[in-house]
Amino acid sequence: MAEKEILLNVENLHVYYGVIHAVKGVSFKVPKGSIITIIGANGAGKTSTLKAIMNLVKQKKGKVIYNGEDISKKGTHEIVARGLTLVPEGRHVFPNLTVLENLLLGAYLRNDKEIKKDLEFVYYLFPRLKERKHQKAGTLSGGEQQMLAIGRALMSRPDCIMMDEPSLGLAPIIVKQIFDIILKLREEGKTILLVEQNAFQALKISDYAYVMETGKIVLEGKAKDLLNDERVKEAYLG
Amino acid sequence: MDLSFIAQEIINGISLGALYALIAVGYTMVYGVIRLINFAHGDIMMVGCFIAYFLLLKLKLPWPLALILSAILTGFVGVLVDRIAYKPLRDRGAARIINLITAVGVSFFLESLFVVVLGGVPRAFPVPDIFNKEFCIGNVYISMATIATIIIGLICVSILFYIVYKTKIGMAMRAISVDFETTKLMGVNVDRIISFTFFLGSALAAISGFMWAIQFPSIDPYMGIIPGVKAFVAAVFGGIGSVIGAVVGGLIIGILEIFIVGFLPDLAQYRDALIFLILIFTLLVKPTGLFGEKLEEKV
Amino acid sequence: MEKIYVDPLDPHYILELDHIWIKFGGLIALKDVTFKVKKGEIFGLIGPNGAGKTTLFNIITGVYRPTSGKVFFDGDDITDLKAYERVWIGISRTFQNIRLFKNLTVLENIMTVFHFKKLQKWGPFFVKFLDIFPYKWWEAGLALPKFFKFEEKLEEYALELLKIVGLEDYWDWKASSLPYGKQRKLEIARALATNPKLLLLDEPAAGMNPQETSELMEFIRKIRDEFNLTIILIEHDMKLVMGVCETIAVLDHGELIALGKPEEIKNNKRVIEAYLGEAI
Amino acid sequence: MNWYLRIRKLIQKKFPNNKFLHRYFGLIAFIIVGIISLFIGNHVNEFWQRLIILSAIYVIMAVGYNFSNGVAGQFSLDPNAYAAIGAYVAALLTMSPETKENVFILEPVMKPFDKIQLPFLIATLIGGLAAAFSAFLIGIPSFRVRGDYLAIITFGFGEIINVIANNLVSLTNGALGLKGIPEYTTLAWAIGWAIFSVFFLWHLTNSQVGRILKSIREDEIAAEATGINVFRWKLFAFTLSGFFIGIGGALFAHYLTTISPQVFTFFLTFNLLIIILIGGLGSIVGSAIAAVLFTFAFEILRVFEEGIHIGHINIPPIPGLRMVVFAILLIALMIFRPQGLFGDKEVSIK
Repeated sequence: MAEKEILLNVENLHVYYGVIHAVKGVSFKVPKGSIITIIGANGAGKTSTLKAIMNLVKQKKGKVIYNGEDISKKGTHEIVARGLTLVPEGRHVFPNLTVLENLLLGAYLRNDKEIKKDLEFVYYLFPRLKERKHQKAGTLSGGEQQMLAIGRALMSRPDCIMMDEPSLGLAPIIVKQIFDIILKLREEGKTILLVEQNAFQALKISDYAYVMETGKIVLEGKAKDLLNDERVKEAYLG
Repeated sequence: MDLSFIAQEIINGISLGALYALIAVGYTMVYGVIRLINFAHGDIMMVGCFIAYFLLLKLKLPWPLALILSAILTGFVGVLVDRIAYKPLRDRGAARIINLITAVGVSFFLESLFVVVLGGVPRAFPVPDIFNKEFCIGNVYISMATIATIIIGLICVSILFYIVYKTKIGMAMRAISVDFETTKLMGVNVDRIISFTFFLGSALAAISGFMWAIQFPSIDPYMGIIPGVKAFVAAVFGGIGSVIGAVVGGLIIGILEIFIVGFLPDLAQYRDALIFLILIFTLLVKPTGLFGEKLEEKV
Repeated sequence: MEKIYVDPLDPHYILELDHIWIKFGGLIALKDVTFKVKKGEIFGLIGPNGAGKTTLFNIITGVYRPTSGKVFFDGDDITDLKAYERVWIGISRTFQNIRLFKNLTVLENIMTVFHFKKLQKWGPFFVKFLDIFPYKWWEAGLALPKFFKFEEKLEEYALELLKIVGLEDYWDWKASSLPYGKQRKLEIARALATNPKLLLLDEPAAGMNPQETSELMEFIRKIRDEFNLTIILIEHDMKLVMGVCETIAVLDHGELIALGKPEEIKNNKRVIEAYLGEAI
Repeated sequence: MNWYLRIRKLIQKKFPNNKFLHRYFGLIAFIIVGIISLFIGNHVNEFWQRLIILSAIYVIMAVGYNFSNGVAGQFSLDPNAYAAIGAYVAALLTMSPETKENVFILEPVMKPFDKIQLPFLIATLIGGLAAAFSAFLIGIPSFRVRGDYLAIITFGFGEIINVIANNLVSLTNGALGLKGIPEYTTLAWAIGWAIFSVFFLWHLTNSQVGRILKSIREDEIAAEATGINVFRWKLFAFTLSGFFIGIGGALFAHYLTTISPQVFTFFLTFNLLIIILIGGLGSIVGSAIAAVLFTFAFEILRVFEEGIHIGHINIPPIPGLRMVVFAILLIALMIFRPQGLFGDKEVSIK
């Protein structure tokens, strides 16, 4: 781990919802160019962690360092401007905008000439989106919406993409495609932080993984090691 | 009943309807972006009127300057109202009905504040001379004020259309209306966009207030209620959230009102009640209004 | 696949869908869906998101009216019954995203359900009185003794049900403060309180880890046996579906592409192509 | 857990064998409060006595309004309409035929009312029933929409009733209003009705009916999925709420002795809205307490509106001040304590 530069460093992160203490001091590191996975059951605080990194939740404590800069007090739009982005759970495409508009909105902060090039790249990754670029995003199927959500995130030219449950509710055949895309993105030099319940698939493609339970990280290690870990096997791989 | 009477009624109806439409567009804009029925919109219009009144009377500004300046100042009043009253609710993710109640509170606050500061006695709005001219085609009269309302209204609505459908900001506005959090993830500074929306909506209210005052030149702190309510009916009738709907709704309500008074004089006193009845029936037949998009809860 | 013909009089079937079509605007959400569900079986409904599974649930429970086609329940045509009336005749459901009465207590969540006039039989024991909404509203307002008597009884019954599902220790918790898994259980308990013959579970295992999922499998079998139910469930977790379901239907783009025993589904070419990707 | 259950559990623990107390602690408490306020009311001067009566009337209207808005979560903006209907109907029934002849100078009063004169209690009940019936009628179409839209429709209905009150001269005497209504609303009547309303609606809220209404408030779709006929129950809550507001209106008319459309504008709705929000949506006892606090605060602030002269200090009258204060109060309440002063959670109304 040491030889790689750390892109995202989360230190002692806490999240509260009113009186509920959802994330209780989580720390982890994401090295540049790697795929890191956080696995854990529903309600373990994975989504809250990602939201807290993006500053979408108000009550939080702790330090988030991205690219050497403390971003824990920055607004969400400022964080996106620094090259960190999140593909939210449940896709959340804008159903009333067209596919193209959704993608362009992903490039909201950019004014450069290369938007078109990136658009072509997204279409190359997901040819289905090109076919449907003038359709309202609400009419897409679940798998297509997930592709759109990933494509939209790519449009901001992020260095690090966080994905929250990208395989949720998709047909197994689509899930495979999504994981293939994630691997392809790493080849393109992107750094990826994955949050998944589909632990088996996620561990297979990642470098390093963390296990979260009731707001805390209880286990960490190389993904391959975790795949063979008895505790992980019992609780998450079935 | 002769033809020129009908023509005159139609002209009057359009004149009133254009006013309603202009106010309704402001309502609809704010609703379209943050799903808040800004109950205080009529009162913002009143604020705009009083600002224009002081600019014209005390600073003796020429009217185009007074119009623009009042629009800008009122725009900032709108932003201020949002920051103080609505934004804290939004940040907490309060229920929509809480927003509505707060808007009712803001409405009462603005009215009473102006009563406390300026008194409740109506004042005469200094109508610039140019608007008092009248044209006459056959037996049909058209006032300059009417023409100005229609022209300025068209300009405002066109600008608005351009902003909402052709610019990046407009795209962000439409995105906010469906999904707040995800819009933030796109790198959009959501607070700024919402402030901008309030600015636009309130500036529109001020412009429509100015137009209202040159046609009905008596202004008082409660003047915003009736046009506010009617424009609101127009916005809902047309489908709240839809700019086209607001324009069409405004025109229909204006024409209907004039027609009721003109053709059914017995019911003239009941015109406000009838307007509301129409609203109620519209909502029953098509709960989202004529052009409103369907917002169905997913099961 | 071969056509299925519905025979509304066949007593072995509790639910029969007869050529169901539904369109939203121009979009066809369900296309000529026809199948039957046997009494007492656990029936699985699988398919990718947006395939129309939840829409189908909404048609069975009466939230949506099909554009064409008919729904038979226990031999009766129920296509025109309203959603709440279908609960009265014995169709109950849970939701994909848990829908509890969040600000009410666990006990109140259950008590609320005891309101209909006819509640004859309730799982393993018989309810002692027929008219379970025993007092009139004005009797409650005037606080007549009858009101108190039955309030106490309602509480007793609700607690009894909570005991069956193992939530009795949480009876005074606010529903929204329960842990996720318990909320799922409470929702199932609330559905059971309506005394259903047919229970529809919409992604009951969503967000559960494998251990919880296998517990859920046991629980589903248990309530089926104890309450004499037929269960239809939507699920993405193939392990649960293959493990617990006796018949499985596969939907894709609003069409029924396969129907059969788990073994048959696993090896069905069309299902593998459209949904599974590879045989499991 | 709500206050009712909390208190009941406490009492069951303290007095495990006293079944009467388990059941009727509410009734006992309310009767004690009633007797105390009667006693106080009879030993203070007329100004304070009238204030107590007014509070009691506001209590009735507020708990009625809260029943549909807070308990059932159906947000409406037309209690002024039901108060007006209750007030006009009851007043027309208690005024003597001679008075009516004198009052209706523009047009004679409509047919059956020119002869009728009924006792106060019956007139009040008929007023309440008339309001309930109108709530029922407006509820049938209105409950096809929800949330904001329901608020708008009912707001519209409130305005319609006001227009009618202004223009249906043979029934309402137009803008002049009804004068010479007998001053029947005594301390005992007002407090009696107030205690009854709070008691009745409080028990209803904590019964199966209340639970059903609350479940509709919490999640309509889930409520329907447990077999609740949502529409029917909403209509029930709305009608009952209309009844109590109508009763309040009837008492109000016989307290003021002069009513006009001016009394029943949106302003009245605004006051009731503040009251139920202070008291906490869904909390019957909360809105009763809030109604009393509000009425007293309102009357004390009136002093400022009329100007104060203390020795050499003259504070000039500031008309409109009360509304500024209450509007700020309302906004602040929504921002800082949306659950109300006495509620312990934010009621989820979508």
